Amino acid sequence: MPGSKALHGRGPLRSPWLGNCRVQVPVTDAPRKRRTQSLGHYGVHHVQGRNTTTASNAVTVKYIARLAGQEMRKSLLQRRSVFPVDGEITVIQKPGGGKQVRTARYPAETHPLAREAAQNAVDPVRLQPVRRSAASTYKQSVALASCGGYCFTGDFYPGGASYALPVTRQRPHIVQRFSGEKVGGPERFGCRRVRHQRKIFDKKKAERLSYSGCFERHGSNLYVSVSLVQGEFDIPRYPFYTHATKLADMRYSALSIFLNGLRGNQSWKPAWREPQPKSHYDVIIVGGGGHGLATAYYLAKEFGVTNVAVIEKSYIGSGNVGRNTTIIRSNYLLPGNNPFYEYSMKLWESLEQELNFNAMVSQRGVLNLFHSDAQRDAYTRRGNAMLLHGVDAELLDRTAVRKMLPFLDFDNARFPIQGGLLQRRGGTVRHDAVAWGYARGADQRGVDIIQNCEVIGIRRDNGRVTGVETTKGFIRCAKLGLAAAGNSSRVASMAGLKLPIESHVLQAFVSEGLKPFIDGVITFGAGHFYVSQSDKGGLVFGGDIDGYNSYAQRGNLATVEHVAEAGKAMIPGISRVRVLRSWGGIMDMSMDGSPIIDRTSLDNLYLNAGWCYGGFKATPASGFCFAHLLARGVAHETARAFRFDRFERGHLLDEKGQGAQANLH
Amino acid sequence: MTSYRLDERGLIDRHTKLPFTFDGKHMTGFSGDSLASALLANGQQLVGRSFKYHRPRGILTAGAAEPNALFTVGRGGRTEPNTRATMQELYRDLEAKSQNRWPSLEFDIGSLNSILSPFLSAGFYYKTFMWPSALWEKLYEPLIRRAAGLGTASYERDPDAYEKCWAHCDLLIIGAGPAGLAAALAAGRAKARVIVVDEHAAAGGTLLWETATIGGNLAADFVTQTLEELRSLRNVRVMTRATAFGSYDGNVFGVLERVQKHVPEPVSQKPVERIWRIATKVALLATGTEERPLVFGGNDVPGVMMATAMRAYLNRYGVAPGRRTAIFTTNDSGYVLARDLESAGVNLVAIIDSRAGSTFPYGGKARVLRGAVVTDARGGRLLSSIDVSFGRRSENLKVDSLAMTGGFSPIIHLACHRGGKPRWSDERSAFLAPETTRGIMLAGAADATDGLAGCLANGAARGAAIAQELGFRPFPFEPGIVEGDVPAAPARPLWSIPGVKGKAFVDFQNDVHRKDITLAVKEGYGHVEHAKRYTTNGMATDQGKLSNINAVGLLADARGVAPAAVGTTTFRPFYTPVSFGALTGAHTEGHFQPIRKSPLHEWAKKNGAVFVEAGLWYRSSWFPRRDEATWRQSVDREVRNVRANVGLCDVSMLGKIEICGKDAAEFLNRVYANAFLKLPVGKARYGLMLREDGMIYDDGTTSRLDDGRFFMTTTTAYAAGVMNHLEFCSQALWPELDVRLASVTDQWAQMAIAGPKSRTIVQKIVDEEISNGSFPFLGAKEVSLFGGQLRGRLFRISFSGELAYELAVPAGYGESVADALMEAGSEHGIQPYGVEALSVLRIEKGHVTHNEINGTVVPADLGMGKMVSATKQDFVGKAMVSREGLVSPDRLRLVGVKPVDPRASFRSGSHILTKGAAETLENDQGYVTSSAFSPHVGSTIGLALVRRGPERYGEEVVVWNGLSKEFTPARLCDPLFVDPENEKLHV
Amino acid sequence: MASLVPCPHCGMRPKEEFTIKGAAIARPGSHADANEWMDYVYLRNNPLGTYDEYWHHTSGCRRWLVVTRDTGTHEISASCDVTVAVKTGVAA
Amino acid sequence: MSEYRVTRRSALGSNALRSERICISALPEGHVIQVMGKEGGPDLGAFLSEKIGGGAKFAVRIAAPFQWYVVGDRALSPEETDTMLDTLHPHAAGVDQSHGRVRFQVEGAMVERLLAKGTGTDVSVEAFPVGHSTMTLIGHIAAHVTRVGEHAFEIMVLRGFAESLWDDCARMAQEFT
Repeated sequence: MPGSKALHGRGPLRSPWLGNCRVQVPVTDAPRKRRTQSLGHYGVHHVQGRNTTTASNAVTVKYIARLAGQEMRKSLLQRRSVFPVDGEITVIQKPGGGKQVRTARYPAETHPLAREAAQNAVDPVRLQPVRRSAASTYKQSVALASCGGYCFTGDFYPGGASYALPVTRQRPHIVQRFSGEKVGGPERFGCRRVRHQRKIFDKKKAERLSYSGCFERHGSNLYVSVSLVQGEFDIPRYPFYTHATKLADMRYSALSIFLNGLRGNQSWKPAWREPQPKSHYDVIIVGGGGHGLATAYYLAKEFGVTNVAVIEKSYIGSGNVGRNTTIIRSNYLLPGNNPFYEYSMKLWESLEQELNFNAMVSQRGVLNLFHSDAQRDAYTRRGNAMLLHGVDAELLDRTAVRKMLPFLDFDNARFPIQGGLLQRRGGTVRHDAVAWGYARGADQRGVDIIQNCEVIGIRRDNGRVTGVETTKGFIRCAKLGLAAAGNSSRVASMAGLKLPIESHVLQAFVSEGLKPFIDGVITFGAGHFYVSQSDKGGLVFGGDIDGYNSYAQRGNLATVEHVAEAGKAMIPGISRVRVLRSWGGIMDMSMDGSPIIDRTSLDNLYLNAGWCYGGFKATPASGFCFAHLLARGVAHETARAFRFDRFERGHLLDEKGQGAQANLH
Repeated sequence: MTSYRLDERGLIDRHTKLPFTFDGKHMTGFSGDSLASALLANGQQLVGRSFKYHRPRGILTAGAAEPNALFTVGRGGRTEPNTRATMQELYRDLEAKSQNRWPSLEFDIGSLNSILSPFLSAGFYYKTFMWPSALWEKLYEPLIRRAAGLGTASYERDPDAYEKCWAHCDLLIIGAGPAGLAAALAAGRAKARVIVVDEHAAAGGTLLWETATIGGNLAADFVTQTLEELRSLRNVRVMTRATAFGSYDGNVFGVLERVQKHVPEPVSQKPVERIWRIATKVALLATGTEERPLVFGGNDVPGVMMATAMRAYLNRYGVAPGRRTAIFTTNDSGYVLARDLESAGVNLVAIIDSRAGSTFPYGGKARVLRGAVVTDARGGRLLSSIDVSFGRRSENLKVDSLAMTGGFSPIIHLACHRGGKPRWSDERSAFLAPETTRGIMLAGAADATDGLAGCLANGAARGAAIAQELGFRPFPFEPGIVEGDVPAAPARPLWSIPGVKGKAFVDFQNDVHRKDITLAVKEGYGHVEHAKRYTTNGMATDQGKLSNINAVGLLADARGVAPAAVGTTTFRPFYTPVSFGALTGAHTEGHFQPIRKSPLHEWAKKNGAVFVEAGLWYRSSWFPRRDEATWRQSVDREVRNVRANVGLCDVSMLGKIEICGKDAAEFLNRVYANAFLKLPVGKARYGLMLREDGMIYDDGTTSRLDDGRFFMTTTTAYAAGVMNHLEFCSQALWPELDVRLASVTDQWAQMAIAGPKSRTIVQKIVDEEISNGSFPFLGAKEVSLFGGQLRGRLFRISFSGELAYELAVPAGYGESVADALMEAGSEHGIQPYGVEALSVLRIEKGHVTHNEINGTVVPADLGMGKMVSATKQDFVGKAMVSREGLVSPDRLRLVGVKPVDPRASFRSGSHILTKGAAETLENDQGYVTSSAFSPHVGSTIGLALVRRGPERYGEEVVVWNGLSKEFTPARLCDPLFVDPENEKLHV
Repeated sequence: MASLVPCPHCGMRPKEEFTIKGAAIARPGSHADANEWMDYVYLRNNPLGTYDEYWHHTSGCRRWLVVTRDTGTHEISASCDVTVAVKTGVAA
Repeated sequence: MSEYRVTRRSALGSNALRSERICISALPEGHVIQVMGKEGGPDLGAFLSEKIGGGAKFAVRIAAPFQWYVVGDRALSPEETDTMLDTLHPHAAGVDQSHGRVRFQVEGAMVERLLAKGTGTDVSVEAFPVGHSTMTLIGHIAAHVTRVGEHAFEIMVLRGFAESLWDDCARMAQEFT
């Protein structure tokens, strides 16, 4: 079968942007080393295959380019049969022209420009380099490409060294970064001008490089994926993007679904590769859950670190990212937590467009009910803390809650509802899709996701980690990041670390499918219960942890009953709804209820743990901040409070005020 | 509509007709029918629409795995969506409605989705609906949500009762089929405590439609006899309509008993459903097998049915599946059905046997096509024909009903709920139960035993062996000779049928078809868990009972590996869905949590109290008078009256702990941060209890009644926690200390009598002299009351800052004593006051409660740093309280706060910002912990935790409440608003 | 376990009668240094496998117990009164 | 105010619920003495039964290890209580809980079934013989349960919860009335 060949690395290279390039130069060790050096931080992506004809040293770099100028947009629109242009297009003036940046929003199909463009083919699409992240010190994205013909051009600035590729038709342009992307938190990007980068044109080197690539559009960004394969190989004699189906493989859109549908859905390609581990990585992340995959994704995308492996003992997403109640919110109280979770929320809000994967981020609101004056005061304090940080919050009284959710128990309740704290931007996300989206995004950027590979030891030398022993052998790494959630203590103990963490089981549940019953997320204030309804119709709900240390991913009936009691106390009408399934996740309950994203006492060992049962909503920011820490060695601004030594020093982050007892958080 | 009722056959009572409606259509069934059998008897084969494509669907099974025939039953608060017609017993006037169709079952607009199906492949929604992002919540998602889901639930309150029950036994047998009944008899006769549960209305399992005889008796008669004997045994309990839904730690099984789901109108004395938690020494799973569907095109067209189901409808309910029937089989069981169909006079057209080499000695009339497969079933709302392919030939057969059997998989869910991994058996092409799961054994078909005789013998042997193992003397049980049974040897698996053209469904309810599975593999979601999550296969209400095994087979084929390498998804509770109502039991509405009442509750009630929930207690909030329009008026009056005259407040809910033993003082010295060793007898002292991390846990006063006896009070909220903590300290930390603890919270009714006139009033009922000289501030002693009628405990402590007493009397006398105090105080203007006034009084004095002691403050934060003993060698919290972060001068510390303009007010939970500072979290200076209108000060006052607070008295700040858009200029001040020198306490 | 917990005084009891505190570890003596306290208050071995935990039979005999449990299987291998545990060194 | 006559309010009044198969009735609010012996000390059961239980059947129940309840139907005067507590010295410490604990009796053929609706303790006569007592949860409320006959149990509960537990038991009994 075609699938299995690809999975096992036989046949043509499957990296989506490598297309069907055939590499003709066998790999030897010596030149690989040299090339690694010459290519600096990007490292060399060693693709190992069983068939020598496919072995190659490939450099995979991903660029974000931007359309510049009117004719470029037209040109793009004209090719909309292959580019799924149906949303927002940013028009950026050419450098030297006006300084205005403006955004036009329109569906391509309906806009007159689109129709016009469809009739007038205009010459080359010119792609403009942009600096990806204002905060980034890695000049990863200052690249340049032109694709009117069949070639890209580009500059690479890895770690200070620069290389240029031959420019065939168009001269490069440098344009400004558009400020449309709001990352939020303290790292709000302004409209910045990217400094014109010094280019070193090393013709000798450049000529030896060949490349292939494809377009991807994310919001107002046009991405160009470039893969460089060293040596000679066949480049298709036609622009790759004329292959509609091939593009559709890579890009997900209504169009790609349509085109694939017409072809009997035979052309879809794997969402991620299944590589064998390399012998060395710049960064190894232990844990292929949401946090680990997000970390790898942001490492590659934001910080230019692509020689990364994510090591997962089971299948990706087999941990808590695939077994939670899918809630996202940023209604946190403490200044050490609130900006972080809000940053996460901002990342959620642009996640799907960024990942080109619909994770069904659905902001239908999160309402925390309160039933007493003391709870109202606590929510007032929390809501105000949110507002002070620019997070949306509303305090509803009983009447307002009743108007919004008339089906709650307002008449016979043991603890009558007095009101609620509402965050309208809170909501739910399809949890599995988060893992898959990040995995796909990371994989596309060259990250190796290695499943069914369990870490069984951490090799150390002189206060540094040298690599991990796994069920697939020893793998060296320059830096090791642990993102093992409920198994953090076990993994950390391999490096001789003891953590302020206990692993506890938290159960979650789903009911049979129902027609729309509950719109947003509601949490009960007089018991342990929270509920939302999935897009499939099941009520997804949960309660408190079972309370005892456990690695078993399953809980107890007493807790199930406890949760159901609270559920019916909140919504009497739920009585005859049937619960379909229960499951358990292992929570890394920290001793103050807040996470740790920090270095450890070992030089190059980094820890991301202690998420208690709030890890899912934190996934994007956790990944981003952990990547930040791994890449730069310093904490991201929003994660500064998540220090390992806070327990020792007494700077605790205890939202609930429960103290050093893990099962109370 | 071709299915029909036979004139005879079956275990139904043809004399008792039961009218019912389906989608408003009037129909009639018989007593003993299931809703499904009654529908089939009425020729109603189209029963539902599928989830995604809205394809017409018919009844597929006769049991718990039914994916299609899900109806909404009942109305109003009794509306029950997604009820499986196969498990629902028919009752008079039952109302059933089909689901997920619009406008009607016959004409469903949603079926257009079927045409779009190429574009609705597995996981299509992950690839689209991303642009523009704002439309997701507004357009795409609501459409998806409306299209998804099954039945519609009611928001109405459920009128019926539920309950929970425990049971304990030696042997729990799950499944009352041949193996279960045999095991029950064997173990029951041996005198073991046995509970048998079966999910169906009648015990018997497959015996109810078995045509073989046992010991010369009809199978059904064997069931009757066995049950009779079991019911005669005191140590055996047989529960029908009882589904074991989960297996939990400690060998506890969750069982759902449907007590009144089969009656038109439940009686109110009984629950409609009851959850049993059964703790058993050994559980025997005699759960039988699940028959596997075959994955051919159109295998979901109404008229296609599982072979065993067809046999059950025929033999148990007397319903024929159609006028022209065919059987598509992979094993010998198809021929048994053929025999039964023909004996019932059903026109059997053909038997399509996938095995070319089958040699079953079939003697019937139907054509037998060996080495043949059904590739496609045709028809819209009813099966019209099937395409049969054999060798290179293919043929279209006109049939209106088709039975399919792909073999049998043991039902092993409960054996795997506790984490056991099922084992793949190549021989049976099925997963078998894990080798060892403590306390769980299997019997009969679930244990991979073939044939009726085998199952009976196996069950009997298991029952006897378990009884013996548990120490009972075994009692032989021989089930008798079985005749007429055809043991079906394991089927060779047939995962992929070549030549299929139409949609071949794997998960019927979730509309997952064969191509979805292969697509998942193609896209990299080939792991069995990924495939499940990506395609939603196995996530339907049947939890993959029918679909999982075929999905595993197809995944194995697509990946080119063995099914064993694919593995299976995790079996998790529940085996079948369980209602919230049942899981909740009686703990609903007002009974959600117990009610705890003060001994002075009735006193407060007759004095007009408005009550508020405080934990499980009801406390009196305030005592309104007729002329008062708002609660504030009442509270202001109560506060003023305490400061001017005297008030009486019920403080019985405070935790009260008696601490005895010769080391009691040393013990207290270790649990409190401040010193207690030298507290004199007859004195009370305020104590601060820390957690081991140095934060304040609770506060309260503790009095020394005599040398070795102390009386501690705790806050209401932390009473239970403090008791647990003290027990931990005495039992786990310092068992060497001679300390004994007794909770006496409920023994005493305690009332605070506060105000300048309190002494006069208290003296009226206390026999001893209580002048300031003889009973000064912080005095504590036992007193005689009413001329020796009663003994109580009197404490001169004050939360209000006024001259005040707390009087404790035995709870039963509380109300009478309170009445006496009211009477004694009437001439001095005594009034009851509630927690609201209590709160105002304490805020005026800067006294803290758990509003301030919120688990993140250390004593120094509240200005009580000096209380923390520097000299004591050890006390809980000593080691950690001096950590850098906890002694930082930058911490939030307690201050008072007052609005600049007395007419202005603010609320608790508001934050404090430096005047003129930007409104950002970085500039946050703290927050208001408590606030109230103080009649004494004449404005709102508050307590706040503010960065470097006490250094900032006099500073103007903004009390920031963005939630209510109130930004109140205010000034920080000393938290003592009333009587700063505490003179009133000592008068 | 955890559905039913053996109380050495009361026999098998449902989980809901108990309160769980966490790792059964010995409290440092009064002269212990900061590291020992850090270890006691915050750091946990949190193993997969056998684990000693403090359980309180709150709605029963109100004794604190040391329950020895496997965190992977939930099976309880021992349960004894805390004073017995302290004496025999289980919780030390 | 020595002329004022204090009166005692009983927590359950003289409530009773009677039917053929089940009967629930409040017991007199007499005395309940919580006796706390020394950990590891002697079993005071026999001593208590004789000295302060007056030898009455079921007067002394085990409350917890080294702890007992001595109960009786007769209310004691403060002096009598003192005497009783003094008797305990130095073997044990006593605390008067006569007002803090409320007792009622559940009896009848269905009594085990009724209790099984509340408690996870095995109340079959084999596991819970006459005279045996234990503290356990009944529903959400902790109570002290003593088997006082083949089909009769005494339930002792904190005064504040007495009404609530009574109501719960009455609801559990509905099916049998």
